[in-house]
Amino acid sequence: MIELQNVTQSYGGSALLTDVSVQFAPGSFHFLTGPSGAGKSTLLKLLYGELRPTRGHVQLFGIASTNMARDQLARTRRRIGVVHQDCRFLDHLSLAENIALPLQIAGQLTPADRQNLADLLVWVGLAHRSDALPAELSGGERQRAALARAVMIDPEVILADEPTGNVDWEMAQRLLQLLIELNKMGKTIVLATHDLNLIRAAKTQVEARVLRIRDRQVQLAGASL
Amino acid sequence: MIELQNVTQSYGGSALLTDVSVQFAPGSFHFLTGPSGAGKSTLLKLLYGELRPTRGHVQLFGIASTNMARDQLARTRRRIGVVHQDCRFLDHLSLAENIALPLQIAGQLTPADRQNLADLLVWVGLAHRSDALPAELSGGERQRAALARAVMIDPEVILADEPTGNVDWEMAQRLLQLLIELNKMGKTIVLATHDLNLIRAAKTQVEARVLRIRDRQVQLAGASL
Amino acid sequence: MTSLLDFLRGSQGDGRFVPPSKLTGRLTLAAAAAMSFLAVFALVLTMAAHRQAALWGQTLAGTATVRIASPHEPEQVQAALVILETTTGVNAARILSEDEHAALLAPWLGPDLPLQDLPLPSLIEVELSPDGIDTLGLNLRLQAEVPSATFDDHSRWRAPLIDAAKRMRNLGWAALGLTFATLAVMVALSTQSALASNKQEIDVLHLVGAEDRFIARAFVWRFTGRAVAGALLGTGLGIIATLLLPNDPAAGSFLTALPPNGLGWLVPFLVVPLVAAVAYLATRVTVMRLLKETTL
Amino acid sequence: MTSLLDFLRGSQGDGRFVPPSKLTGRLTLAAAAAMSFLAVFALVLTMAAHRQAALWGQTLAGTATVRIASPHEPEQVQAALVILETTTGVNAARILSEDEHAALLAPWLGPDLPLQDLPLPSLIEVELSPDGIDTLGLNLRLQAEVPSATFDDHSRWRAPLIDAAKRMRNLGWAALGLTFATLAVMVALSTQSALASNKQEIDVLHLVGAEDRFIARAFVWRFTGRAVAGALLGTGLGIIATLLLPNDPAAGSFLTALPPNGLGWLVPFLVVPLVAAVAYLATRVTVMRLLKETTL
Ligand SMILES: Nc1ncnc2c1ncn2[C@@H]1O[C@H](COP(=O)(O)OP(=O)(O)OP(=O)(O)O)[C@@H](O)[C@H]1O
Ligand SMILES: Nc1ncnc2c1ncn2[C@@H]1O[C@H](COP(=O)(O)OP(=O)(O)OP(=O)(O)O)[C@@H](O)[C@H]1O
Ligand SMILES: [Mg+2]
Ligand SMILES: [Mg+2]
Repeated sequence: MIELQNVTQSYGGSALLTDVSVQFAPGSFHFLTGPSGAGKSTLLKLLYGELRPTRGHVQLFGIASTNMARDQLARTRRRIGVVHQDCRFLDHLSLAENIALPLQIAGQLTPADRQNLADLLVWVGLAHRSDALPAELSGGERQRAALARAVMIDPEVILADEPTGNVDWEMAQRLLQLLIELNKMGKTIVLATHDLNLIRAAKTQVEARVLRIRDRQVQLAGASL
Repeated sequence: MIELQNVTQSYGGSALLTDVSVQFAPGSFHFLTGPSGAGKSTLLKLLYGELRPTRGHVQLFGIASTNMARDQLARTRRRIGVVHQDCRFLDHLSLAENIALPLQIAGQLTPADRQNLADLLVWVGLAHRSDALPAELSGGERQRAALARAVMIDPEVILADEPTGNVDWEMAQRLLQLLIELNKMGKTIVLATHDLNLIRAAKTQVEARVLRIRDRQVQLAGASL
Repeated sequence: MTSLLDFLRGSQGDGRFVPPSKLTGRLTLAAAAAMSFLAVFALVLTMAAHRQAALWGQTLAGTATVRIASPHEPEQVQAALVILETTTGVNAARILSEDEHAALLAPWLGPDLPLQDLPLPSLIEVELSPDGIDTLGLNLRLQAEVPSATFDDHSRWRAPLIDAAKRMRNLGWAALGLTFATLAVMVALSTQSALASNKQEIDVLHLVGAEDRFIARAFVWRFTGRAVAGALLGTGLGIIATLLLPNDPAAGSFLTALPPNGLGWLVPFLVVPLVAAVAYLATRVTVMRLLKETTL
Repeated sequence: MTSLLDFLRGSQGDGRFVPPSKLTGRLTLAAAAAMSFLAVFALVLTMAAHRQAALWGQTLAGTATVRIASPHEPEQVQAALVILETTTGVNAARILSEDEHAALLAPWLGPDLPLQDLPLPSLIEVELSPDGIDTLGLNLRLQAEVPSATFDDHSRWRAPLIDAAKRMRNLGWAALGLTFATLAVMVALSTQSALASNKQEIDVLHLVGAEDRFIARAFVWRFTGRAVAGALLGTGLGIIATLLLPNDPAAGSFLTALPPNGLGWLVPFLVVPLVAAVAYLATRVTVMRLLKETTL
């Protein structure tokens, strides 16, 4: 589905990741962890094509991102839901409109979509804020909105960068529950997080693999968690 | 030092906080917790005057924020170090310049300040990134930079809004250590967080009070933590 | 009407993904309006200069005089008339009556001079066609058949005014060219800069899967709409200003009315499509450049 | 020189807290340049129109004619001369020689007419002072002492050109006024919009304890500097364009040179302080408004 092949990534200076190969199989659930600044966000950006690898290849649904034209990349993004670490929205549209935005761009909103949107807002606890502008949301509310937007387009892959950093433990578990349900429906999930409790909680319910970035390599964390 | 007197705060709709009175004594260490969207950031904004209370008074060093002129407020801010939940920087200045910014605005940088800056950068693990632009930092690096900027002006009060949401547990403890040291030097600390482990870790080292926002009130959390 | 308003607001197509006018957005409208206003004004003045030049050219170039020095020889005058009538470029030729002759000379001779007693030359007033006349050929023919006749096309008097008219016209064109160039630059720049302040929105749209075409269309319509609204506003104001200009030169004076006449009123409206085209191109180029800049 | 460059870059004072020119920032410079260019051009043209009007007025208003209808009465001519010489507003009076007389009449009478045989009136050419003359009083005195004399100030010929000159001058002022108004609007708007795109920076500065004065100073210097740089550029280009204008009207023609002369060259540079003042005010007002908008 998505695959890194001998990827080296650097921002001008020394490399952040060297010769990394990882496969994200359909229906798998991956956690991505590692100290702050290790390159978790960088890895996720490679997975949805915001970055192109300095060396090596990133295969997105069988095509190398380096070979994709911009518009092809844009269309590929409709199959990948992304929660960015800094949640960016269109500041002049309401929360509900922002969450529906990817669908609107891809085509028309069906009544079923509207129902999904309403349900989703209830699940992430934002039903009462659906008319608020992004600037009027709290930090945690923005993160939940970003997750809702990523899920809304019914993507095959969901990449979430620290989606629970600003929410309380109860809400974090609720969001995790949502992702686990989606994974059970066959979606591939990659979740970057610092919260080891969250990873432990997930492991009781789903077969999740934990990837740790260390020494510019992506390692599979063993039973230590 | 800073005191809320019968403060009611609402954003147009229903009130977020009703008739809240809290005192933050000099040298105290407070945690602020509560579910996402409860009003933690709102309360902190009241404490440094970004918001003025809908009703009631917020006393900043003995003067009600409602009675302060803008410039007086600006000068008062030099006595309060703030870590915003969304860390905002001047995007065209380097990390080091951004951290030194409050000092530069208040006057000149002394050689001692430069030494402090270097030490601080080492402590928060950003020494190797000191020439980077804010846009080139990872999420956790931005948070650490924001904390460094807040600490840099040697303020009497430090207000930190979720300063560890995007950093790993080790780094979170390191940052907490910094705040505890500052508290021991007599500074007042108010720290909004969801991370109960962080609160527990602090309680072993310092006499911290935990305030919880619930039902539009600020309550003192008991031994439950 | 609603659809025009929609178009101007940019809500047609994908305009709702574009943030409504911020301070920087209003700039496009204002720049288009201000520059259209100036352009209309320059255009009206240039048109007036053209008509003025034509009027001066006509009034002065349209007539000439043939003077037959030997008085009291009507057959010579008739011979000259025949020659003139068969010359291409001559619309009409007419012997000046004695009264007209007297009126011409009055300033220098006084009104009371007994002209009939004088050995005055006969004068033929020649009306020339605007295509001009072969002065050399005519002179040669006159010299051959009516040696006492002299053709005078008034060029000595005409030259300075023709010069002035020509220069006025040229300056009009220069000013017009400069105004339109500035118009294009300002509209393009303000559109670019307004657009640049929407970089974040462009990024977000791209990140959630919008293709370049989609984004470009959304912004192009919105900004072209704003520029067109500004151009309409500016053109309207310019036309109002034109109407306030002095309209009635004293009858028979050398001056034309300043505002255009008849279909000439349509010309200033050409500013609107011009502004639209400039805004369209500037937006397209800038959006595409901003899109290319984002690696995302 | 370095400090001037510093000033233009805005690095003086607290300019380093202002982000360097983004796309929107360059707009201020470009708008100031483009509008200064147009303003210089309009200014030069208006100055030329003024000189042109003065020239036409002088040439035509400076002379008049007194015609004494009774020929061959030198004492009447002398009497008229005496009256003229004692009239305020008359600089000089001179009897036209026969040759000059002949030259005047040549177009209508031909060069070969024996003028001495004609009962022609005598002509006195009068040179008027620019202060004007009491035509009515002069006519009354002439009528009393030299009944056959007529004073003719050529107003019939002068009127249309005086009209044209006056209108040219008025239009020049109108165009100049409009250009300067647009200049002010565009510079103010572009400054505002560039500034608006720095809202985030203003907020950050305020949040870390900068007073309003400090923030305003930083931005005002930077933006005024940019506008001044633009104005200098535009003025320079405008002056180069002026130098390319036709400079040498045919000697003795009715036209003045277009570029200003002598100290007139300094006038276009007035555009620079004007732009600086507009940019300064616009920046100050906008920064203050943006600051007031933030509750923070
Ligand atoms: N400017 C605003 N206008 C309207 N509502 C607002 C505004 N700012 C915040 N709110 C609302 O007020 C509530 C409290 O916001 P606040 O940011 O204080 O929450 P918080 O406790 O900090 O939450 P989090 O843990 O998610 O950061 C939220 O529901 C938020 O949507
Ligand atoms: N555009 C950039 N230019 C240069 N360096 C960058 C850029 N983006 C990120 N970096 C650097 O690369 C390193 C990894 O960044 P990344 O955002 O991937 O970290 P992360 O693992 O997501 O950290 P966090 O947990 O703090 O979000 C950091 O040191 C960061 O400063
Ligand atoms: Mg990250
Ligand atoms: Mg908050």
